[in-house]
Amino acid sequence: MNYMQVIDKAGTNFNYVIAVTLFIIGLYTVVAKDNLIKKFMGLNIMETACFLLYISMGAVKGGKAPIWTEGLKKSTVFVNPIPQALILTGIVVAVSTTALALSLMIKIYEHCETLDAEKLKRLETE
Amino acid sequence: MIWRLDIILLLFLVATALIVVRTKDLLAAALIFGAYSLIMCIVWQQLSAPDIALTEAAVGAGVTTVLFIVTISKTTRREE
Amino acid sequence: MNITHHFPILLDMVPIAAACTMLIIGKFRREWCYYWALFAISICTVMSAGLVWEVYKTGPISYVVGSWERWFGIEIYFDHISACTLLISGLGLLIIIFSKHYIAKEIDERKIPVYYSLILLNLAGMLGFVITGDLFNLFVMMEILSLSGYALVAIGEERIAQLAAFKYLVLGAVSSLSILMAIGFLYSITGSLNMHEIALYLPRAKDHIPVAIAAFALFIMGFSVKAALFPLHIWLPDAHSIAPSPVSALLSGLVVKIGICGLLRLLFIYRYVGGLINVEPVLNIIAWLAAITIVMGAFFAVFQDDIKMMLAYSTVSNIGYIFLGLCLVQSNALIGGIVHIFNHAIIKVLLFLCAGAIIYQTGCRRLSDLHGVGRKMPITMACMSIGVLSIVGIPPTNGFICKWFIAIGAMDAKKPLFAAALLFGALFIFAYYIKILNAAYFKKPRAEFEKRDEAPMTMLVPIVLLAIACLALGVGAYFPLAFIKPAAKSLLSTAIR
Amino acid sequence: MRKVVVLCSLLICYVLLLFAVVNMPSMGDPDSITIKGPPGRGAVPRYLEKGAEECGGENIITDIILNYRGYDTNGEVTVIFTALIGVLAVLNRERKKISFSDMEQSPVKHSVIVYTIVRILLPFIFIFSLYVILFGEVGPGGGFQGGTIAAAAAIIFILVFGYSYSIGKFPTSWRINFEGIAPLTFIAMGLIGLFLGKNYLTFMFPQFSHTTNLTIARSMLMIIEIAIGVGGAFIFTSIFFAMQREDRS
Repeated sequence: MNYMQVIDKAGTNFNYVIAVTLFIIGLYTVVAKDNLIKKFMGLNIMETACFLLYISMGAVKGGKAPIWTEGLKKSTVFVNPIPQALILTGIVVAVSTTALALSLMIKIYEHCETLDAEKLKRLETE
Repeated sequence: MIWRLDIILLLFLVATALIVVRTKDLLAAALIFGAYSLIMCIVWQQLSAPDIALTEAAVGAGVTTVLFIVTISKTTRREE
Repeated sequence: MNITHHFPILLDMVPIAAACTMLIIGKFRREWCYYWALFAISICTVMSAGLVWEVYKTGPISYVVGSWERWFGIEIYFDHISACTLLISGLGLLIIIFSKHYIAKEIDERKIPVYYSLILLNLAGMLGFVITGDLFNLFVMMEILSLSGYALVAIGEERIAQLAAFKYLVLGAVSSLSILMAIGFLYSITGSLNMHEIALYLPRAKDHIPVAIAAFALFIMGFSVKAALFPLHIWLPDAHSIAPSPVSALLSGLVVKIGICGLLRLLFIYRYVGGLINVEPVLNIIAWLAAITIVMGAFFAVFQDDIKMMLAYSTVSNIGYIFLGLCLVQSNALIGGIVHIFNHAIIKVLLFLCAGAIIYQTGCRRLSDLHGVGRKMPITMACMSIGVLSIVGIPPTNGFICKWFIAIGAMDAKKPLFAAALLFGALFIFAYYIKILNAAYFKKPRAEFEKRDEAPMTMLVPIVLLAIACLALGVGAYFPLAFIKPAAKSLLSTAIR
Repeated sequence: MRKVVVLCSLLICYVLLLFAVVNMPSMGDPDSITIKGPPGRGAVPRYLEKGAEECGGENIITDIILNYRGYDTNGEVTVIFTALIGVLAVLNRERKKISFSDMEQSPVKHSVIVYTIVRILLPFIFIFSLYVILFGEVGPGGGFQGGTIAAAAAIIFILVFGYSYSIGKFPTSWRINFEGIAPLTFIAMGLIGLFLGKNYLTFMFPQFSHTTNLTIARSMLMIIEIAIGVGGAFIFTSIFFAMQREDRS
C-alpha cells in the first residue's frame, strides 16, 4: 500500500483516526500527569475514545437509528445495533470504575493531604 | 459519508480533550470534561445512536461530572 | 425441568444473588453473612464438581442463554479449561471458612457484609470469566472481578492499602480498556463476538491482517497486566502484601490466573499454528519476558523480610513459569503450564492462609520477629513447610510435576536457555524458603513463642485440607494430567469444531 | 528524560494503532462483514428483521440488551452493584448521628430563587425519568438512562436541601433494600425460563400462542427495565451519599 492509499483510507476511516488520537491523548494523561484526578480524566477520555471506535464501526451510510417507528418500510437501512448495545454496557462499566476510583481518591486525600503521585510515592517509601 | 458537521465536531472533540489535559485548574477541567461529553453525545446522535447519546448525556455529562466535582470539593482544586 | 442442564448458568447466578442480598441480611444480623456466603459457595462447589465430572465423561458442554442459536445469543461453553471453576469455588469455600475470625479482627465491624459480598462478587466474576464463550461477556465478567478486586485491596484501613489499590486500579483500568478495544477490532473484521465463530472466521479476514495483529498486541498487553508479567508487574507486590490475608490468597491464588485463562482463550482464537497470523514471534518475546520474570521475581523475594511481601514476589516468579509453559508452543510445556495454574493456585492459597494464621496469632509479619514460631503453632508451620516444599518443586509434592513438564518441554523445543532460567528461579526460591524454615524452626525461639497456642479451628481446617491436597495431587498426579491432556491437545491442534 | 521516553513510546503506539485502523473495513459500508455477517449466521439481519416480533420491543437495542444479549446486561447491573459495594468498602456508609458541620451551610440553600426553581423542577425531572424508563421499548431510552436521570434529580435535591435533611428523607435502612434489586430481578426473570422448560432468560415459549408470548415478553421487559431504573437510581444516590459523608472530626 503506498502512502496515497493510506491517506485515502484515513479519510474514509476518519472517525477511527480520531478515536485512536483521543485514546493516545488519554493514555498520555494517565502516564504523564501527576495529579490523580487528572489521571482519571485521561482514563475517561480513553473510554469515550473506545466507545467512539465501536459506534463508528456500526455506522452505515444513510442508516437510521434501529427503532421501528410508524412509517418505516421493510427496506429501510438501519445502522448496526450490536455495537450500541455493547457500548451501553461499556458506559456503565466506565462510570462504575470512575466512582470507585474517586472514592479511593477522597480516602487517600484524607490520609495523605495530597493527590500528587510524586509526593505520594515519597510518602509511601517513608 | 462524513459531512462537514461531523468533521468539525470530531476536531472539536480533540481540541476539548487537549484543553482538559492542559488545564491546571481541576474544577475547570471537570467542567470542560462535561462539555467534551456533550459534544460526544452530539457525535453519537449524528451516527444515529440515540440510545447511546441519551446515556452519555445522563451519565458522562451528568453523573460523572458531578462525581468529579464532589471529589474536587472534598480534596484539592489545584493541580501542582 | 432438568436442573443439571442449567448448572453452567446457575454456577454464576447463585453467588451474584447471594451477594446482592448480603447487605439486607447484614442489616439484621452481621454473623449471618458468613453462613450465607458459605452456603452460596458450597452450592457452587457442588455444581462445579458435577460439571467437571460431566466434562470428563462426555466432553465440553454448550449452553446458550436465552435458547438462541449460539451465534445469536451468548454462549456459555464449559470445556476442559473451564474446569478451573472447581478450583475457584473450592478454594473460595476454604477462603471464606478461613475468613471468619481473621476478618472480625482485621477490619471495621460495619464492613463485614460488604466484605463477604465483595468476595462473592469476585468469585462470581471469575466463574463467569472461565465459563463464558463470548468475548464481550468475558470483558463484563472481567470488570466484575477486577472492580471487586480493587475494592478488596482497599478494604483495610491503612494508608498504604489505598495507595496500592489505586495503583492496581489505574493499571487494571488501562488494561481493561485495551482489551475492550481489541475486542472491537476483532468484531470489526469477523462480525461476531462468539469465540468459536471468531476462531472460525478469523482466517478469512486476509485483507485486514494489521487489525488482527493490533488486536493480538492489545490483548496480550491487557492480559499481561492482569497476570503481572515482567514490565507490568509493579502493582502486584504492594497490592497482594497489604490486603488482608484471605484477600491476598484470593488475589494471588486465583485472580492473577484469570489473565492466564484469558491468554489461553486468546491462543484458542488465534491458534498456536496455522492461524491467520503467525503468533510465534510474539510468543517468543513473551517467553523471554517470562524467563526474566521467573528470575527477577525469585531474586527480589530473597531480599524481603516481610513474609507476605515474599509470597507476593514468589507469585510474580510463578506466573513466569506458567507463561513460559504456555508460550513455548510445545505440548509437554503446555501441559506443564496448565497444570501449574491449578497447582500454584492451591499452593499459594495454602501459603497465604498460613501466613494469615501466623499474623492472626502473633501479630508479627516480619521474619526477624518470627523466630521459633514453629513451637507456638506446630500444625500451621508443618502445613506451611509442605507448601514451601511444593513451591520449590521437591518430588513428592504437586509443584514438582509442572516444573518437570515445563523443563522437558523447553528441552524438547530446543531452547535449553529457558530450562536454565527455570532452574535459576527454583534455586533462588529455594534459598528464600530456607530462610522461612530456618526462622521458624532453627532460630532460638522468642520467649512468648515457647507455649503452644494454635490458631482457631476455622483457620486450621482449610490449611490442613490444602496441605493434604498438595501432597495428594503430587502423589496422584494421574487425574489432573488425564484431564489436562485433551485440553492441551485441542489447543495445539488446528481442528476446531 | 522520563518525559521523552513516555512520548516516544506513546508515539510508537500511536503509529501502530493508526496503521491498524487505516486497514480496518471502510466505515459506513453497508455490505461489510459486521452488518451482513456470515451467511445464515449474521446476527444483525436477524435482529433487525425479527427483533420486534421475537422479543416484543420496537427498539432493537432494548431487545438486544435485555434479550439476545441479556446475560451481558445481567453482568452490567452486577458491575454497578459492585461499584457501590466497592465505594462502601473504601468509604463506609454515612452515619446519621455525626454533625455535618460545613455541609449544613449550603451556599445555595438560602437562596429563594434556587429553592423555588428546584421545587418546581424536581417533579418534572422525575416524570421525565419515568418516561425514559417506561418508553425504553419503543423509543430511545431505557432503565439505566432513566435511573440515572432520577439519581441526578436526587442529587440536586441533596445539594439544595442540605445533607441531614435529605438523609432523613432517604434513610439508609430504606435505601439498602433497593440497591441490589436490579440483579435480583434479572435473576428472577431469568429463572422463569427455567421453570417453563427453556434456558435462562428465555422470554418466548413454544407451548404458548404468539400473542401470549408477546404479552409475557413485553411485561418481562417492562419489569426488568423498571428494576434496572430503580436499582440504578438508588445505587447512584447511595454512592453520592457515601462520597459526601464526613468521618474526619
